[in-house]
Amino acid sequence: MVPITTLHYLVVAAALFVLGVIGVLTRRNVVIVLMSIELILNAVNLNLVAFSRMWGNLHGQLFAIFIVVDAAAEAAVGLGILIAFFRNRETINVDEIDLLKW
Amino acid sequence: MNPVMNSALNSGMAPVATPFFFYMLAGLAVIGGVLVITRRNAVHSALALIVTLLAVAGLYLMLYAPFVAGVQIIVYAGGIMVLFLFVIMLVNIERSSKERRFNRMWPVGLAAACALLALFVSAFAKGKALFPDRMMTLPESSNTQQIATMLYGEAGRMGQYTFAFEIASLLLLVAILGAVIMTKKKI
Amino acid sequence: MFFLNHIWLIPLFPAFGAAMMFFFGRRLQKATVNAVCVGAVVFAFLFACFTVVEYTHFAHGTGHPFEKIVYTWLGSGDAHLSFLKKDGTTAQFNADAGFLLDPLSSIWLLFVTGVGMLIHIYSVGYMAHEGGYYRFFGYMNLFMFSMLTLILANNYMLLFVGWEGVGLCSYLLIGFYFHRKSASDAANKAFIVNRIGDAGFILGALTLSWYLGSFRFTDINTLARSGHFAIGDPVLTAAALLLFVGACGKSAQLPLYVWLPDAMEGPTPVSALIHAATMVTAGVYMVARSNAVFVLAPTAMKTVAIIGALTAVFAASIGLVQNDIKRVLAYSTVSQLGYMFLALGVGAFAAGVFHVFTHAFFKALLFLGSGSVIHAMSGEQDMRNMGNLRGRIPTTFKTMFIATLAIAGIPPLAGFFSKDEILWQAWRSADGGFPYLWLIGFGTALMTAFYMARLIFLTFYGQPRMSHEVEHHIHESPKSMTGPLVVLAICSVCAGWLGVPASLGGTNAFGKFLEPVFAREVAASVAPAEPQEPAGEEHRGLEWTLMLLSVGAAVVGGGWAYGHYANAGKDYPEPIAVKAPPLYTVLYNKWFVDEAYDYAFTGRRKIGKIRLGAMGAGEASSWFDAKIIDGAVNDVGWVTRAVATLSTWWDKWIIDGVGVNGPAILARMISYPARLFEWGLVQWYALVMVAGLLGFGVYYVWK
Amino acid sequence: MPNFIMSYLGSTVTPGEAGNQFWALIYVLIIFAGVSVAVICMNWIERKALAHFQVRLGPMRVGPHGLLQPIADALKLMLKEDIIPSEADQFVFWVAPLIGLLAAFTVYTVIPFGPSQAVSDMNIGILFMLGVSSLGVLGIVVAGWASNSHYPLIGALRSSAQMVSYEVAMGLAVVSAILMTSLNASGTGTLSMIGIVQAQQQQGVWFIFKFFPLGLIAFVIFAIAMVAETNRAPFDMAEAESELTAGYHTEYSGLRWSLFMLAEYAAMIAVSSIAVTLWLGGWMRPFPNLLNAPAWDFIFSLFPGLTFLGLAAIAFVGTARMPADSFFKIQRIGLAVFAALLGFIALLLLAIAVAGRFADASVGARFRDGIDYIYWFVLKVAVFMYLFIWYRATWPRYRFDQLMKIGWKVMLPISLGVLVVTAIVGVIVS
Repeated sequence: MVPITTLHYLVVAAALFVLGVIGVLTRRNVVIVLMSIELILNAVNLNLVAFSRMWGNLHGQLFAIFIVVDAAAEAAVGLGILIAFFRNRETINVDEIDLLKW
Repeated sequence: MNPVMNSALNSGMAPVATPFFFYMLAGLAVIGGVLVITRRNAVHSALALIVTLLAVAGLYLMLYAPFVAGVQIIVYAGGIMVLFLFVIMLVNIERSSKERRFNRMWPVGLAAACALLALFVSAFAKGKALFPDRMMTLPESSNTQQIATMLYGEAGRMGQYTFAFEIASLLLLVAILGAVIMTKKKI
Repeated sequence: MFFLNHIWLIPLFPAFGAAMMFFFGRRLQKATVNAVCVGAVVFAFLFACFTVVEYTHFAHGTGHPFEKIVYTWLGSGDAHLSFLKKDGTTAQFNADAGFLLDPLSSIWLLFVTGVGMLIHIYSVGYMAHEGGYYRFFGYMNLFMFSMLTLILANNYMLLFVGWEGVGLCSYLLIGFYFHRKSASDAANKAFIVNRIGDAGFILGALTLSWYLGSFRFTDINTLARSGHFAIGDPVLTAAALLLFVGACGKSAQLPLYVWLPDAMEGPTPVSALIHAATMVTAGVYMVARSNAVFVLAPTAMKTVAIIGALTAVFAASIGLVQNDIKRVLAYSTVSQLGYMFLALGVGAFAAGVFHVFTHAFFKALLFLGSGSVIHAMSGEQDMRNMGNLRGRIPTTFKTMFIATLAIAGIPPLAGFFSKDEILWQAWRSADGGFPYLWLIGFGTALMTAFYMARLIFLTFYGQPRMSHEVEHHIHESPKSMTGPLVVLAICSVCAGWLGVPASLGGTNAFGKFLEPVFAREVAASVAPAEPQEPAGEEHRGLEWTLMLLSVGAAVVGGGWAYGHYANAGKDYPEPIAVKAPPLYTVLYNKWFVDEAYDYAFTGRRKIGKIRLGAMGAGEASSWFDAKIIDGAVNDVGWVTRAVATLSTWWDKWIIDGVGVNGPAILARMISYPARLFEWGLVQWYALVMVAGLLGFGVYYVWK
Repeated sequence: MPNFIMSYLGSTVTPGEAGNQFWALIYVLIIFAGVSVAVICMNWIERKALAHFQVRLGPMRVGPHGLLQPIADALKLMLKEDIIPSEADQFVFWVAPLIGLLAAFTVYTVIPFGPSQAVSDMNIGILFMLGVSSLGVLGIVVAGWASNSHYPLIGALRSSAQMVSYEVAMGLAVVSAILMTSLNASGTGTLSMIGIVQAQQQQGVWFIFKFFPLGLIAFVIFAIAMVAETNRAPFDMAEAESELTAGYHTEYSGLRWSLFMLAEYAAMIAVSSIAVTLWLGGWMRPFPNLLNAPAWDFIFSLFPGLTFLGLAAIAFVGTARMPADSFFKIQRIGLAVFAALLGFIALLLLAIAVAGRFADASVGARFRDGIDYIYWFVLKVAVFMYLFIWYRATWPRYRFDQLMKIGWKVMLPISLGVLVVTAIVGVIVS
């Protein structure tokens, strides 16, 4: 069997990233859009950790940890906005959230 | 996480297992991802995302990053996903399950994403030679200590990332406050 | 070396107390406030005692200063902050948070913390029924912090920090009863008058550093004593005079003394601590600290001596006829400060410092005693309404009596030794001693004895002149107030024995201790001790004569007061008013100095129709502004309006019509299709982001 | 292959570390079986103990003193009809109990029953345990949601909010214990479960007594939080019968319901194991550094056998006190057989202890030591299990807002304070 190299991990990460992008671009449900963003962040983390192993130092892992922190903050604030919005408009569909247009 | 996998990593006794587990975890992750973006029901999506997150945690373990894996499990699977499930339940509306899943511009989005995938694939194909066949081996046993040293420093010295770490904690605090203020009806 | 190395903790104890009060004071119980604030000062005192003991071991009698630099507070080791010296070389602008302990600062350290501790304890009783309890103690602790910073500083900049800090606390505490207009006015007055002095001080310090290249006392002293500078050097003279202006402000010397009597609006412990014992001696401290510079400037020394002597006699003369018990003491303080400056001016620095030391005890005691009297009299301060209190408040009476003897200069109490040292030096000092100066000092001593005895007799002897209701309430103060009085009385008796002069068979240990600080050359500490007073033996007879004369003056002054006031009843006659009514009027109105200042400087009073001073300047500039400037402005405005009317028409029809709206309509028409791209949909924006990402990716992969 | 199997027996590390997959598998099976049996025992003991707390007899019919009752219950639950509500989300309803069970059992991979008696010694052991046990929340939330019914949903939200809240205090308490592991010469702590116990061994003190009372406070916080974390009384909001019928598993029945129960009891044992490992010296017997002569080793190695001997004696007394009526004949014989079984195990353990004393070979002594380690660990955990029952019998249930208030406003600040003070004291000491 082919040994597992960094490239393998990158391919997995790329796949997750593209899936996340598809989710962000096409789904209507805000919650799922946020989950897709988590997917994207995970793909990035996977890349960082893979490179961390490739170069034999830990900076990539540290960045991954910081990104996890960021993701937690993003989820908290995003979901907070969502709940506040839902309370006002009774909807969680992205394409009905278009107040910015005006 | 899995004794068999650990043994394969540590002793190099059964290298056959590594590709097997890699493909298994990678497959789980990707299948989970596909389910996340296709399920109609948000709870199903969340469950699928949990599977993906756990599989990615497994991949971290294979990459000799047990601490990141642990953080991934605690923060993502144990924390963020519970939050997601909570919110899904709070905003659970019947009509969302009967409506269209995708927005009107979905073909455009899909095309863009496919273009992105093509870009990635071509980039990988072009740069394949840059990647070494064998990866460096990180010592697993001291991973946590090294991360701690870089985060907090040692023997009275600031670590390389101490300041960034404090800023991150501040960011979290701000996020908590923001979320609470936005969500509470009466402050 | 533990205490010396941690010398910076001494100011931090009261700073901690102050911080506690400011942050949590409002919620704390009185007992907690007492524990924190008084405890902080007690700790500071104990710490200071240990530190000084350690310092004497450290110095072994050589007076070698101990310097501890905690960190560089202004400037740095690099050349970032440097300035051009007068001689064209550059020097570092370097101010440390550094602490200097030498005999001079040890003495100040001991009596400031000691007297401060006693007054804090006294305040527990005195302030017990006042509002703003925690505020008072917070300010007091802040004051202690500033004062300790001032005396422990090792450079002029840090000293200035303490200097301003004590000024601020003085302001806050004078205005403690801020709801009373007179109190807040007095606070403002003190603050503003002090600013005049501070301007002189900071200019002097900067001049010194510009000339000598450092703020540090040790550097400046070493340079000044190196013999490099001629005696009478004009820059040094200017610097010394400017420093003395600062000292005048802080220590209430002649032109700038006016704030101190008014400062009696504050609570009595404040008067005792700040305006008698510690803060007002900061000027003396600063001049003594800069003695190396002053020695090089004889003109400045003469100025100091003359101003000091004049202040002494001037303030004493006002004190003769005042009726407010605290005001008498305030003028007495100004007068005694004049003594100190007289000593400094004739080069007898040790004698001046000695007088500061003894004065701190008996003046604090007098003020605290007067506070006790006021306490007993339910707030009455006018001596005309007192009388015959000696049996009612015996402890207060006895301690105050001792203090009066001390300040009048009756041997062997503290004041005798220090005052006679000053008078003797004024007579014969090599640095400008002059019999006329002695004569002024002698006259002042006579007046001092008189007005102090007058205070005692009017308060404690004679017939009771207070109203019946007040009389009913007279009571001795609580233990926490009388305790400090007793301790201070013991100090007032004994403090002088530290400096018994050689002519009386003493050793003048105090002077010896301070000697290294005031040495004239750098090598003085190394050179074998030469005979201290070569002239002492020859002049012993003269010295004894002078002593006898001043003791005689004290007795005569006291006896004269006894004759007039010992049996004062209601509507007793003032002897000066009887014999020389115009003089009495002048003295009673304080030589009309406040009025003169009002005419000349503040402008609160008009001379005829002309107003001078600050308000005069304000009126003049107001007139100038209203008539000349505004007039010009109005004219210009009229012209502008005329032009604008024309311009409006042009703008409205030509510019707006053709120039602006035309292109706008055009732009709206063109932009309509572009607007269709902005949907307000997040995902559309995300799509654009992805497109951008694609673009970058393609560029980097195939560039 | 036999060599491969036997080669592990002399090893001093866990099979996971040794890379021995065979033994790792055996360990997994043993632990799975052991936990299941423990849950069954626990079930019986809880019913009996609760009954006696309330001055009742409890199960008496099935088997002597109801000994076979849990088995009968298990059979009943397995045979019951498995109802899935028609409006429920089928797949999620089906998968929810599995999530909880998986989370509860995965934790056991890193629980050290002895220095080598664990499936694996992970570098991030305690982190892994906290993380995986926090996954149990997901099972509950999802179960409540999938039932598509009001009570379960509210119960699920309540219990998950409660678990998430108490996890914070729990984690901080754990961190203050981990901080204590770094008080050695090198100054590096450890997250490994085995390493934590070894750190207590090196420092010669259980962490509950370290920096008294800091360790004790952290332990108490953990002990409270772990009750809330497992949704047991007095924090059993989710299953408050009087308010929510049965909380998140109202709609569950039969086997799935029993899976929830299994997960709950397994989680109880797991968190108790964490507490024992972190604060109570894990597998160590009392005073291992003080009483460390071989003779003391021998004396303490008699304890497992003596314990079983005591249990056998109780069973014999029970047999003797049964009525001599022929109606009870079968029961009497059954109990006698059970007592004999216990006595046999006791003799076996005693024999091992004696053999371990006199066998010079290292394998014999190691075998004896292994039994010792497991015995002391299980004994400490058993104390906690009894405490869980005791709480349930004694304390009234909290109101939900009080519960959250205590969690956020009392426990969290205290645990933060303990953490900070521990850090300061640690810096001062070292």
